[in-house]
Amino acid sequence: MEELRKRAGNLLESGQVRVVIGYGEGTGKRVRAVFIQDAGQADCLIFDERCRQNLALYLTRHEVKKLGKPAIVASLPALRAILQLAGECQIAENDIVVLGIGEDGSMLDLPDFAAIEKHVASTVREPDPAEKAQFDLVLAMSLEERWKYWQEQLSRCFKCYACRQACPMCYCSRCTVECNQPQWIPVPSHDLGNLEWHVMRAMHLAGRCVDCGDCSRACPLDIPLYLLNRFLIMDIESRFNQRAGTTAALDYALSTFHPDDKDDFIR
Amino acid sequence: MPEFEPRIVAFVCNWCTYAGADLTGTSRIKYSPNVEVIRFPCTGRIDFMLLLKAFAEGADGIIVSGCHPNDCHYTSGNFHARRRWILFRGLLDFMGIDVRRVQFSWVSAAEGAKWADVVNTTVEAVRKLGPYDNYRQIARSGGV
Amino acid sequence: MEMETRLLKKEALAGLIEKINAAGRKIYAPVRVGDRDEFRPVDSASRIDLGCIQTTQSAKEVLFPRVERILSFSRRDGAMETADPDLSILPEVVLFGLHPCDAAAIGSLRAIFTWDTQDAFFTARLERLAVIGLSCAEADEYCFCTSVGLGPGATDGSDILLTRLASGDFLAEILTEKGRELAALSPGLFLSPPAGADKSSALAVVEASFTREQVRDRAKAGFDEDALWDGQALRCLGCGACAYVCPTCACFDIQDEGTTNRGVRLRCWDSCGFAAFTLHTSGHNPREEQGPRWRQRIMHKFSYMPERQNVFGCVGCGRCSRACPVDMNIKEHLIALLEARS
Amino acid sequence: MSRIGVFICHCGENIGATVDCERVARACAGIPGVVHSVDYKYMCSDPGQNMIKDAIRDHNLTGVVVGACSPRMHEPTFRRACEEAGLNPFLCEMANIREHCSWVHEKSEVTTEKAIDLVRVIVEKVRRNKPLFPIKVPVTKTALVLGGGIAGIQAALDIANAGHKVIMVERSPSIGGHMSQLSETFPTLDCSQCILTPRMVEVARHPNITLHTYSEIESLDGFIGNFKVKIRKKARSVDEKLCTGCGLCTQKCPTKKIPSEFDAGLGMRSAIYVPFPQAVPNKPVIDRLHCTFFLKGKCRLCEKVCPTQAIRFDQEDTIVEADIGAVVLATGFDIKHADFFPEYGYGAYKDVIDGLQFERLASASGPTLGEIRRPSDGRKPETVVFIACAGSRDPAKGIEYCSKICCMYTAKHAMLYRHKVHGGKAYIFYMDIRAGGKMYEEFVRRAIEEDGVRYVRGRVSRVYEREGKLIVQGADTLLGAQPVEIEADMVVLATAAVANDGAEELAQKMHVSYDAYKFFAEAHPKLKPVETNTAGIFLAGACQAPKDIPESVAQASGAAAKVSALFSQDELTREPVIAVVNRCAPPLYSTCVGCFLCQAACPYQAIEKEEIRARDGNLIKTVAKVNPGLCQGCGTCVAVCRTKAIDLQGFSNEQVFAEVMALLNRSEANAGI
Repeated sequence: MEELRKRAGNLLESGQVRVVIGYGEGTGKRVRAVFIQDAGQADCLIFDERCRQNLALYLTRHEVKKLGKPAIVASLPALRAILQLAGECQIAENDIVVLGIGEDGSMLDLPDFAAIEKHVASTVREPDPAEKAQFDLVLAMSLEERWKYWQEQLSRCFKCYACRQACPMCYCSRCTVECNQPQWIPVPSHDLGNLEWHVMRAMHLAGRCVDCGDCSRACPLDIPLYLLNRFLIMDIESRFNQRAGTTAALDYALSTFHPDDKDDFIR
Repeated sequence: MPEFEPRIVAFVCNWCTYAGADLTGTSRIKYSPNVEVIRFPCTGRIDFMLLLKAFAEGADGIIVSGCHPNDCHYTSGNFHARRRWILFRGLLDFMGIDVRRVQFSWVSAAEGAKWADVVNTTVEAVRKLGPYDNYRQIARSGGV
Repeated sequence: MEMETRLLKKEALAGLIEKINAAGRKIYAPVRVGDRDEFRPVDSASRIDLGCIQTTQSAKEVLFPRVERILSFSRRDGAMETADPDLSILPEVVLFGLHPCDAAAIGSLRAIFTWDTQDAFFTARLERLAVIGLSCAEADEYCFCTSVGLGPGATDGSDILLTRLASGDFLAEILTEKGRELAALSPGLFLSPPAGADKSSALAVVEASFTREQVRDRAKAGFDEDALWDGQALRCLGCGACAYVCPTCACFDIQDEGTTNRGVRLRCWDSCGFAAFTLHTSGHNPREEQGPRWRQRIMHKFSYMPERQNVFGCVGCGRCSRACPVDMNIKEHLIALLEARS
Repeated sequence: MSRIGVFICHCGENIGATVDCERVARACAGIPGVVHSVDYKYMCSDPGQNMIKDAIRDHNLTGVVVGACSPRMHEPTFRRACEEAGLNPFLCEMANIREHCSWVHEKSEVTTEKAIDLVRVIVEKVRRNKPLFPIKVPVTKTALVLGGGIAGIQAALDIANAGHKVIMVERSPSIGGHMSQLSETFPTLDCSQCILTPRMVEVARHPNITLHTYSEIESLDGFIGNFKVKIRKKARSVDEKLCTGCGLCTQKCPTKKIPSEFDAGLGMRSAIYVPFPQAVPNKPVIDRLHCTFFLKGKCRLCEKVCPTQAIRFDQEDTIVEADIGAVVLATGFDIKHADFFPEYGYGAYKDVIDGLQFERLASASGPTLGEIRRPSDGRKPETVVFIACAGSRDPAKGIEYCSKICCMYTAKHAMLYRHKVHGGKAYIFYMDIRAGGKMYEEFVRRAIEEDGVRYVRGRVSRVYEREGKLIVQGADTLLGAQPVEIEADMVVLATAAVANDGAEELAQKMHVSYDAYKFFAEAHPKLKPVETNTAGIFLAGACQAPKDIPESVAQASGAAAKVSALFSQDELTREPVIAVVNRCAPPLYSTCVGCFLCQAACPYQAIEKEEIRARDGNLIKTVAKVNPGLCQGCGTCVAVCRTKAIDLQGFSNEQVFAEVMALLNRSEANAGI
């Protein structure tokens, strides 16, 4: 933590960056994103196991970009998001400084995207056991049970779009739900609107989701959205051997193909 | 009560399946009238949301058909489409949407008979499954 | 009407719920759902979570559903026909266990929906609503009702307010005609209170940090202090979680759904936190950034509403802060606003 | 408000017999926005077309729907009719009620119902159609021909003779390619050099052709009609203008023991050299990897002897830039060499040679002056075994395809050997004899019947050396897989023809696709065999797949015809069914967020980056831009775009969405008013 604060302070002091995006203490035991613009405030930066929000989402925010060149505190999911954002031309190597945090909480030296790629390639984070159990449970259900399960889960959704807004890959300036000529997705949060919105969200993140899980954590109504993303992540990995957020060069499952891609359902 | 007549929407590419269906006609091969075709330049153009729209608007079944691999008029549109369908179909299934109602096929411009067969088998399969009540129910959630 | 105070024995709660149900009224009460509490229809007292500090979502859906059909249309003989929904079939509803903040929020909603025109849908529901409130025995760090003119035992908006005493029995304040009608459904359950029964000792302690009038004045004066609003909103995601859990947020959007032959007009929730909320057809957006949107949220609740509807738009329930994915804490932000030099 | 006209065709009995066309027309009249709806016996006839034209004028139509046959049949007809009546042709669409309805269903209520559906769907589409205008692209009438083999030469000459400028780029110091290495050619046995050299000279002298040898492509940008190429002219170390090609330098050069590429390693050359006597241009180059001066810093003998002081040790690579309108890729092929075959000694046996080496042995200009002699000791071989399909058609070697030319040249080799070494025995091990082609089968028969070449059907499992002989072990599958062992003096492998080294890299530079074997991919295997998927880039010769000379020449002329057709107009007209990236009001300017996922998905490299700048020049955002010259209108980008910022003209989101909606929501129209 001391090193983090020192490095953040130096970056600000030397003018290398204008803002450090990091974590600070929040309400009660919560932590929150902080935007340090003054070296003197670097001491409020923290990093511990509570710091899970994927701060990479702020890199594409107009309001944050306005502040000037950022340094960002980034552990694995944010690092992956940074690579994916780079692949999608949203950030450039020289536009940010990455204060990488290793899986053990130590500071990493990640001077460029190549170093991030190397770290990401060599780091494995096991999925949360409870989440994995839930995933297997849904997978084991019958078609009708899965339908009921998702109808029940999605019936809660009131379309606050916290899932979208919390997602580092949802940086579009106009989301498909905001397209109204034609109106692809019904605006109201009725059953159809909710189903279509979540199918679309999952598909638009297929091959792009970096598996940070922030969509689920952001959901005020605890809808297990990670299940949808995880399903597609696993499908893409097993079928196409591709994984989002592993390279700063674009390698998107849905804009690439292999002539021998296997399917078992096309007549 | 009259037998349930499924409504099937077919999304097809212009160069292979649409032409193949033309050949079915030219060859005067009869098939079930339950299917109606919407023409696209290429399967690569078919937005996955259109399939959901079709279900929402009351389709009981869907056919998506284009050029065989390596035969795409645009070289690779069907390869992109195939990836999209692999993932989309998996996701739908994972969400409990009945993918037995969606038939994907490659029908070339020479396969007039195959088109008739794809239509007939899909119509029969969907007829057996019955109306897609699950989806109709949520489609009515707005009160339309 | 003169307020009456009665005692409701803890064993009598089940009977009360039964009687209300039997009278054909639908009861919504806090129920434990997973890791959250939510208002759900209940038919027995055992399902009710009396210890709940706050439900995740407010009870406003009972009056202002997230999706509501306000018109149907269909084509017949080449002409369009429209039909209004039949409001007479709406059920009589009792909201049970509403905390004083939420009960007070009904007043804010009513002020909005009856300000210029009488909203037929809202008023039809409101007419059929009775509230059995429940004083707060506990509060958490997000609660700030006392800073906005309310309190853990405030009676505003409740038809009957229950306060759970140390014994587990409830002190019932029957506050309105509707409350009296409810009590009359099971007169035997509402006993005379023991002498000296006092609810104040059973109430949670919520320290006041400021007054709503202070906020009103400071917010109004600070409209142009962009740096302040921008700074507070920097981490805001721009989602609608705060607005949708809020008991007083009432913004809505109108959507037509249908085909060439038939369709419906729906009213559905919307939020001033969304970027597209104020987007003009021209492409211009008067609130282009999150700072002004955040300011709007605060201004609306603390300045515009008291100005126009003579009522505040915040009841200090703290839901928005609890639900916020990025810990936007409204109480903290209001304190910061007051502390910032204008 | 739309004013749509609906025209239902009976097509005689073709539609009329199963569909109640009158009812369809009547029903469609009830669709909102339809102001005119009629049926007629033959809509495509002149009176039928006139009905449409009249209706457009009389009813001021904003859209036309013709319910008739397949749009693949008569869409151009009806669109032209509309255009003639002053309606933008893209406001006319067809509903296919013949092939997709009347011909495939029985006469019934349901069939008529379906016909109404089909027309209604297209009405909803047309309602959202927008007038589109053909896209004009200027054309630079200069072609780039890459590769100076026979295919490139043919293409260049054909294009140049059609009156267009050609820039030819050849990687090696001389044009001529593999054909210049060949001895005689099948099936006529005429001398390869004799027929090729005049063509080479013609290229050099042609006023329309600019030749860059010893040069490679640095980059190619742009699109059909408007490419920009950068050519790297490698340092020749010789001033081409001063050099007279006298050859003194090559004679005096002290470094003479460099295996000659032209002679397939069987002969030697000097460090400053001309690849072969008939080279075009006949100007030497210094091989800097072997030149004593470049290796040790002294020598400069060539410089001293050069009568025109043309030697330039300090010459550097130069980059030549040019604007071109079309590209012909004619970069040819390579063959696998003997070292690819462990079973034949990994190239360790000097007398196991490949087909190209045999060509050099048999060539009158070759290292043995046309006498067949063993590379090891110079003796005339008494027994020669030719092995066809060395590598080809062999999944185990990763080359599953047939190299196509080997059957014929192996027959030729055996025949030439028999002609040159009287009494010599020639064996050919083969899998199948593929002699499809004019006079080809006859040629093979001649080898067998007149020249006594012995064909053994079977594979050779092993070649090894024993007492100065090469023992060829194989099996004769026609004799029940009986083992065969032949003592040979020389073994000639008809090794697989493969893509050139660097073909993949070149394909990427050129933005053309290539197959699993790195051969360049044609746009369509049947109907577009000389086109690539990148408009304006064409293929000629063996860079697309192994080919013999007549096929290469034919394809080259085909490619040249395509280029000439392209150059026959000053502007290129293209169908406006292309994708476009939207524009909207500031501050968004476009809903494109510039993720460029579409760029990766586009099969035609048609998506570029466009910078939107403010008036003061500051960059506002970078968005996708579809190059109308390259886009073919497949719409793959549209389905990839999350923000719906790209749309496909003619098949727009609004249109297809409305079609789905209309199809599934039968209106009152179907009830039949």
